[in-house]
Amino acid sequence: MKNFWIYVKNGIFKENPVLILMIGLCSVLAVSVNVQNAIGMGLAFTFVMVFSNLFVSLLRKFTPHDIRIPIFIVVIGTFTTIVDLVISAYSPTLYKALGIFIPLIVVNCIIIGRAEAFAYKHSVIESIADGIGISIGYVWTIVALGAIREFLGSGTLLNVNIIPNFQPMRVFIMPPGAFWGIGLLIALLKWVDSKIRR
Amino acid sequence: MKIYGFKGGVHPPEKKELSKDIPITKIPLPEKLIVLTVQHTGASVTPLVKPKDYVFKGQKIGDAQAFVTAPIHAPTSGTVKRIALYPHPNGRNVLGIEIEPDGKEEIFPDISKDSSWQNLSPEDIRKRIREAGIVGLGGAAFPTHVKISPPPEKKIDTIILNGAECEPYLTIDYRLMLEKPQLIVEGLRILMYVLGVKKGIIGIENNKKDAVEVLRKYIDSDIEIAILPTKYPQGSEKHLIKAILDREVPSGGLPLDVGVVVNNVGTAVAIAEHFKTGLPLISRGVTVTGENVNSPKNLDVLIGTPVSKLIEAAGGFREKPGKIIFGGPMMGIAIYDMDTPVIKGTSGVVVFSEKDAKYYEPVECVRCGKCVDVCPMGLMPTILAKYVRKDKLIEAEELGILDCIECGSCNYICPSRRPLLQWIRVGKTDILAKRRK
Amino acid sequence: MKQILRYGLILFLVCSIAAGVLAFTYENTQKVIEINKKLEKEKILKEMIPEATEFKKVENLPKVENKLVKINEINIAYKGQEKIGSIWEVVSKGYSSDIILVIGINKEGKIEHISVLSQQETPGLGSEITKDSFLKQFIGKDTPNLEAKKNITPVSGATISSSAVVRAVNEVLKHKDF
Amino acid sequence: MKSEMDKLIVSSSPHIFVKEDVSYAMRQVIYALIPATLAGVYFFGLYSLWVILVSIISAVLWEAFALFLRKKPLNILLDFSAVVTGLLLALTLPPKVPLWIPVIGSGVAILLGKQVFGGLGDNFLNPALVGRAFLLSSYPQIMTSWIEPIHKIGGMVSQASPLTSTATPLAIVKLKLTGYQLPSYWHLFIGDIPGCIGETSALLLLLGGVYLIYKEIVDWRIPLSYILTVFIISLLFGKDPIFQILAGGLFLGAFFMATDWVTTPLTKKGKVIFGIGAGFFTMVIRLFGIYPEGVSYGILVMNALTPLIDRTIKPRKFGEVRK
Repeated sequence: MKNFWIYVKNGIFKENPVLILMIGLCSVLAVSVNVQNAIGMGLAFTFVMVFSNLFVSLLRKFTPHDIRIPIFIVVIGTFTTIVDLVISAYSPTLYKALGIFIPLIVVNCIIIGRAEAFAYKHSVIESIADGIGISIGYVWTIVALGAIREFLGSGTLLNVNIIPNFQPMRVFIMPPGAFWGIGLLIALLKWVDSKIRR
Repeated sequence: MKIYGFKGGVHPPEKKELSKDIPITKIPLPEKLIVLTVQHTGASVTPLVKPKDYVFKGQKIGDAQAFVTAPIHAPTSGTVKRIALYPHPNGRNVLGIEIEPDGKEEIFPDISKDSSWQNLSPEDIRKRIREAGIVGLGGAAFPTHVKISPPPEKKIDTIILNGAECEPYLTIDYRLMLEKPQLIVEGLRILMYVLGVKKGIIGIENNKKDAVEVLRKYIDSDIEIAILPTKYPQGSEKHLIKAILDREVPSGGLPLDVGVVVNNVGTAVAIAEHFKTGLPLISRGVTVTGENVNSPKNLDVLIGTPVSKLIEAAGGFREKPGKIIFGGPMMGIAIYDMDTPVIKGTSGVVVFSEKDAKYYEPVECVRCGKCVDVCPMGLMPTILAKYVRKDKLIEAEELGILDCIECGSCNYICPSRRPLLQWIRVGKTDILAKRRK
Repeated sequence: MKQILRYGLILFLVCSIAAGVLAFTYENTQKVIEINKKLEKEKILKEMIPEATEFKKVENLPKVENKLVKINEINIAYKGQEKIGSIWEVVSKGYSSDIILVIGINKEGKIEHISVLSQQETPGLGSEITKDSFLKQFIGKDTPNLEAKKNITPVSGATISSSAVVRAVNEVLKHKDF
Repeated sequence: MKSEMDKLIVSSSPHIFVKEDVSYAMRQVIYALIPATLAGVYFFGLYSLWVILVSIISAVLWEAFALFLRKKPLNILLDFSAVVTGLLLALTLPPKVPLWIPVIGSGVAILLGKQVFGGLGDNFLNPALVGRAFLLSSYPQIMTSWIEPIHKIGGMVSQASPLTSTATPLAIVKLKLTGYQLPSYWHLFIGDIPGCIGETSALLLLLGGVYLIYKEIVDWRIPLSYILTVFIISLLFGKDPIFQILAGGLFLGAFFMATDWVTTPLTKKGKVIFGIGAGFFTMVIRLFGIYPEGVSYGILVMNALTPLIDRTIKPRKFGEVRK
């Protein structure tokens, strides 16, 4: 059980998928226009991440090495489609906002990357821990980025106006702003990291 | 004569007016002379005398077995006082023979008085030049007999005498051309005879027009004078050949590879003088100049004279000295010891005050590209320096770092005051050291 | 050979399970999704003309001469048997994208409601046409004589996008009695 | 002699250096921009002087702030590069922007365009253009609101009352706007036309540019190849080439931004390629893009390509044996 928490902790900062491993950036950059979308994407991602890790780990004894990738894809695809259908049914507004990005979770490098690099080689419990950790890392990053971009780009947070008369810097809701935002977050994490190390 | 020129180069202030109108004079015999065993490019020599030995003027006091070397001689008669380590202009301490002159100027009896070189075979002349210890007097001090012994497969068709004197401040070659034109032409003819060459060219920068006029009176149709634009480093062998003949010495090659031998006008004078007097190379012309000496001079000094004597002869320091440079300000070496003696390659001593020897704090490269524009070798100095700093020696070598002639143009022009040449030198040394391993 | 069979079998197995799970999910969500879609459409139409009780889609759309405007869909709103207005979905060529507008016309033939369904105009410039401050100028208009800078103030810096909206509204007003 | 000996300075050659350092070059750029700056103030009124001053002062303060954060000596400010950035940014702003615009713009220019990469020399994009691009995409309305010049050359007072909004010549052509009159070549050349504070007077920018070329601060190859490319492409696409050259910020960009040392290629050949590329992208944006003006993005795109150019284009080495 001690290992469980270590693996969970790992994904949050030390192996933060976006800021340290720098994979799966496409969805992060595209969806982090505002906090609401970020949270929605984060939850969808978490669901697929944890369950695909779980099942990949569960099936790892039966998965021949040569055809592991097709099997990972099928597992991930299944859970993604489930999320897609469920969101579409029960939260049409979120579905509208996330649009094509939910199906794209299938090819999100983070999930297939963790399946290959972690779940395929670890026990079910550890894989769930890793899925949770990575998901937390992903969620806090995308939400933080969403908050930065929404605040600077639209002047709001969760669609609530924060400062009256604030002139939003629209560039932050455009792609260049996404890169700047993620650059700032990476710099911040490295800076904090260097302070801690010292 | 058509001049082709070369790409790149810089135009530093010439400052030649300080000393250009002052005729060459001799200085009194100093109390001590230090003849270093490292005078030239190539192997250092072994002393042939012991302390307390009496030596004659022109007596050979050091020699070596190697091909690329030249013997050294006693500049005057006197006693060998000590054989010890002395400061060399290059900054290290090397073995030197200190001679206490007796003032009698007794000439070594075995010296050949035969001045008719026309009767000698080229091979004999080469031997005489070697025995006389004559080396290139332009600065690099490459033994002359090596230079004029090309391998048989290389056909030499032209000899160029280098009278460009592109270094700022220095005027000794200019004075030689004015005062000893017949010796220059004679020296050139000896070299042409040795190499069996029909064509001799004297290259002179166009800021020395009067020297051209004087030399014109002494030449025949076999010798031409090429008037070159004033631009640093016009006096670099490779660029002289390029500017005059439009031939490019291939990367890593020598002038021999394009059928040319280049010698300094001072060397020609030394050769001619040797066949006139029989004396080996024991003195040379040195310009002592700079805004910080009271009366800049062109001097004829004995090899081994300590620099302090030269400055004394030039009227001493004007104010507190900051830097004393052996050679010109572009390629010369700053010395730290006032006892450093003149060696065969010392063409000038430039003295800067503390104020003029200012050190500039380098800032980040602003990529202006000026170093690329001025590099006469077509290199990218700032990129080379960057590679060396990052220890990317393979990349630096691919970019041609070994072709650098260390003229310093990039360093001179850099608006960010970056020590580009220093980095390039470090890189060259490291690459060559790695190669030797 | 044997291995290929084994791999095939494993893949088949995994896929079948996945297919089963998906079929189950699909069954359970599809009905909700369809209801949602219908509700949403009605919601939009209802917002336009709230007192309507029923909407009927028009089959024969009127012809538009202007090549830059296209009518996508017309729904007639009824209150019981009475025709109380129409709702138009029109596409107009903007500066950098197709602007899709929804326009509601009441029974007096005046514009009751107008909103932008989708557009991809320059963010911050052309995209400002979605703002109420611009769109509310069209409310109550009934004759196709609108012109940017004359009786309609365009979004500053986005004359082309503004004109595209004006053009679309003019076409709708021209054909409102088809 | 001994005591003097201890004090001698030893350093490797060369021992002399040019007087012209980075700070000198930056000051020359500032001098070269003064005529166009003054003309801008004359055309668009004293308020634009405030915009310029605020931009310069805030650029210097942002630079000082960044240097303080990076624990660098403040005397780096003496290289005047922040002043140049502030001035160039101001000259690319419309005349009546609110004063917080240059403050934010110069902040982005200095912090995100320059200091995050390590300060002058390490930035790969022209800082002033980064600031302008940021402002243009963040506040497009403010950044595209133009006014008629309040003073015109030749005693002609403008017909429209000052401060009413208008459009730049390029926008009139690009957007086929009606109700505007296109200025004549003469006005385009003199600069009493709507536009950014410092971009309108082709004449004075040319003057400053020629001064910089004469002083050997900038290489003539970039402006020439840049302007020529714009000319030729306009010709090929049936646009009025003289109009395309004089209208918009081409002269400001070609002489003062595309010639920025740090962000352009090192070699002469590379500089020509840079100019041609900038001209090409400028025209692509003007002809097919969504903006009427393409100079800033044209240059930024080529800035980004500069490392590639420098990797590919090398000067011919002396004595290089051709294989």
